[in-house]
Amino acid sequence: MFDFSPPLIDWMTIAPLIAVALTGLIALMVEVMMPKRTNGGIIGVSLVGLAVAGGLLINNLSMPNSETFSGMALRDHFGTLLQLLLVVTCGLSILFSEGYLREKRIPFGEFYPLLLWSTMGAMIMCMTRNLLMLFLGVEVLSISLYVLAGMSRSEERSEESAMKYFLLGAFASAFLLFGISFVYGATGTLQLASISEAWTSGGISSQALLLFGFGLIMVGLSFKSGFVPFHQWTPDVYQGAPTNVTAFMAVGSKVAAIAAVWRVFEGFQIMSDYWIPIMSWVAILTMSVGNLIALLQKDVKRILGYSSIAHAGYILVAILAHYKNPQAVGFNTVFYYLLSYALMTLGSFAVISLTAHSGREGTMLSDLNGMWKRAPFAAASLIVFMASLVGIPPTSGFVGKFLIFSDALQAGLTPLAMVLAVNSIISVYYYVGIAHATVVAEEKRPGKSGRPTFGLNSTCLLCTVGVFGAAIFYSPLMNFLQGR
Amino acid sequence: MQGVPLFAYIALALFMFTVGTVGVIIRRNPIVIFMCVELMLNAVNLTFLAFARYMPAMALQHNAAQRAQSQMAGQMMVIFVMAVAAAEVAVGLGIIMAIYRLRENIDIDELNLLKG
Amino acid sequence: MQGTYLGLLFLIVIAAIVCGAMVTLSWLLGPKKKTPYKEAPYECGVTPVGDARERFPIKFYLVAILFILFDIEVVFLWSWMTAFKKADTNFMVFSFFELLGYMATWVVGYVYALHVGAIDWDETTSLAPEKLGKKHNADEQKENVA
Amino acid sequence: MLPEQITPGLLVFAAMGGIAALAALGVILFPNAVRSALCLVLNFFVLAGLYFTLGAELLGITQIVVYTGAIMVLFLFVIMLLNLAAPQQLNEKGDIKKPLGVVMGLGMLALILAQLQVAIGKDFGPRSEANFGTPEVVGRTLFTLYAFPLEIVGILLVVGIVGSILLAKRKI
Repeated sequence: MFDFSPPLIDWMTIAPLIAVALTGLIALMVEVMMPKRTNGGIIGVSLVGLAVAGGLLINNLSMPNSETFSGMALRDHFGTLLQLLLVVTCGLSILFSEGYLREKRIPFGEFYPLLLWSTMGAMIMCMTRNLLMLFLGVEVLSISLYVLAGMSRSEERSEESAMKYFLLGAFASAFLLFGISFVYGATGTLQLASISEAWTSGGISSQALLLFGFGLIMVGLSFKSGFVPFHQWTPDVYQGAPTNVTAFMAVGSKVAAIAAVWRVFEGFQIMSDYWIPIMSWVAILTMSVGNLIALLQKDVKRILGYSSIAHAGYILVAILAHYKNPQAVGFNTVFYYLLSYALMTLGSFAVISLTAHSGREGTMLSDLNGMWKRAPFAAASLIVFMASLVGIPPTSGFVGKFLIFSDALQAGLTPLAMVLAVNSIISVYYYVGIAHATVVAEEKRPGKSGRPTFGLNSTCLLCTVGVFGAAIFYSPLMNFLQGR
Repeated sequence: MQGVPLFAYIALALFMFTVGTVGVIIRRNPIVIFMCVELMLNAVNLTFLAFARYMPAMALQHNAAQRAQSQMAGQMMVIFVMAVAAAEVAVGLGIIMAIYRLRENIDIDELNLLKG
Repeated sequence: MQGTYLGLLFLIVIAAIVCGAMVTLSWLLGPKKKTPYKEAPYECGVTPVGDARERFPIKFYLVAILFILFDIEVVFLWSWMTAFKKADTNFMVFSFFELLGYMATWVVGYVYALHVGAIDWDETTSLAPEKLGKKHNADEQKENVA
Repeated sequence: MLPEQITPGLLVFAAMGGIAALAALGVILFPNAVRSALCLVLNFFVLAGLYFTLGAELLGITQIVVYTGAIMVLFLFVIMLLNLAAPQQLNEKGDIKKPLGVVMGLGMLALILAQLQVAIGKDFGPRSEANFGTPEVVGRTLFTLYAFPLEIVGILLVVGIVGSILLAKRKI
């Protein structure tokens, strides 16, 4: 009965994933084999590997949908695009990391393989409808990030954030798993696709199990994506972790968690009457709480932490709009917003990483003072990112918010659209505060700030170009997203 | 086992999971909190195995191959959860060691550097 | 199936009974004369110094952490070998290459652990000496020896 | 919900389940970390027995080898190393979190149990094959259908190795 035969493998589907994982292994071997004064070799290997993975993904975009490993890995437009976004995110984080790590006095070569592997975990979350793979993806992503958050060993803040992230992350994983176990009990499989059959033909017992399963899975995923009321860890961890790790955490893990939420909603679509009202309230709370608490903060990384909570709320509105009215609203808005969120958040953290100098780092608003003089290009791009986070045209942040707003109206989620608009206005205050801090002339500690490296400048340049480009070339981008 | 209802296993697992959750909320020592999380993971494993053994959704598996896969899926999940738990323990205790090296006290309420 | 483990169960039960009996009986039957001198912990006949609850360095805890990770790898290998014995060729070929891929990953991890000296008794080596501007590992070790 | 007759199997389950539940309570009620850890060891050991009663042999053995034999030993190591057993570390104050946590937990337990009792309360018959948990079958499945997750776990363990060295190495 149990003589299963080996599965058929479609190598192209998992080739990008293999490329990223192998790059990590090779980078670790480079660290072992060639002890050099710099991490140049490792960075080179990592960027080449990511470029290969990106090329494979672009190649995959034009190929038909497929499933391999008995449905554990799948190739579709949504997953491939998000994987591409993750690969780009990882590359951009690597670009500006080296200068920062050297200023922080933590130039460990192990950073790069761990970052690559956590990207791999995030990519797995985007490319699967299997709950086992979803769990493994979450864990590969999170365990790497726990380590990276605590990488600055001599700094208490870093260790404390690693501990908080770890304990809450493990707690959330347990909830996720418990939910998966109920879904398994109801359907007998780990495939999200089998839920609708179990809901319709499984009777009362399956329905009860599925409801609890969905609730527990959403508790777990809400922790990972930072939805209220499971958001408290976000600002703490963002503040304490090394800034380049925070940058990746804010973008990579959020993109992956949103992808997972999307897939889980897709699986549970048949019960959407139950969860759309609840998740709408979650979205309202997430947007409002994130923005309101951000007003009180004085630390830039905390402000951006709360801002990322608010943005998760905006994206949740876009997702709900799709599932409320799947015919009228597609996934383009979600992808577009994630793209613009990734560029502006990553860029902002890259600029903030400039406050590190010879082992110290201050991330209060006043530590940004004088940046206009020391690093004019970085400061200018930070102002662009802030404008985009507020949603001022002609940046991609504006287009993204507008898309979400119109989607929400189209799907009949008017209250959510209103809350979104109000929150956008509230958020102006603290984003302007950050932008203002960079142009204040007098410095708190003159000369105690790092110089922008070439890598950091290129990260800023690429993000700025992306933020404007995504807005200006909106219609070609949309055509590309729709696969035309 | 013969004569034991599925509900008994699930109830035990649920009890352990709840105890673990309560423990995470009320205890302050990070190591004990971590042990409570391990307790929760084991409750999950028990649930998976009970469902794999009793297969309450047998009616949804339409042929022998599906039934075979369905029985194994729960066990596979458990074995992967164990592997992941091992990696998590390695990293988690590493973090606890690292933080203890910096300060003598690791009371969770004393972790208060990160504030707004 | 469960019958095959009956012997194991009996073994556990008998071991528990024997251990329990030894402890309980000696506690019940033995003479009990309490003197302060007898109550004191035994430390090679010398008066004990300090508290028993003292922090003590465990040099090999990193070894213990790594042990867990390699332990779980072995669980996978064990199940593979039992399945491999009676399998068809198709499965043998597939799982062999799969296993090679799997082993390759943890060999990389093992080489790394060896390289940074994580399982040395005395962790004298540093993770990134060159990048921190320190001397090379080997030089440092020589200094420590000298 | 209640079975018609008391079978030997039910008695064995009741004994094991009772021990497991008490040990679980012990984990959170003992103020001393070492005692909590020992309770957890007992719990894991009994769980291994329960896995055997469910027919999952390989997992029962793995539970003992990995959890009881390795993970809990490491926990005890760390507790000893950090000297958390010392009484001055354990001034657990009573605060709002405690009653709140207990009430929340009991509420969750009661809610889900009541629902599940309706849902699966009448399920008595194990339906899976008798040999579904033998090492042979598990190995066969693991290396065919679950080949992809297996490779990912390989990477995850490397992450664990690199990460624990990066975090726990005494000298950096």
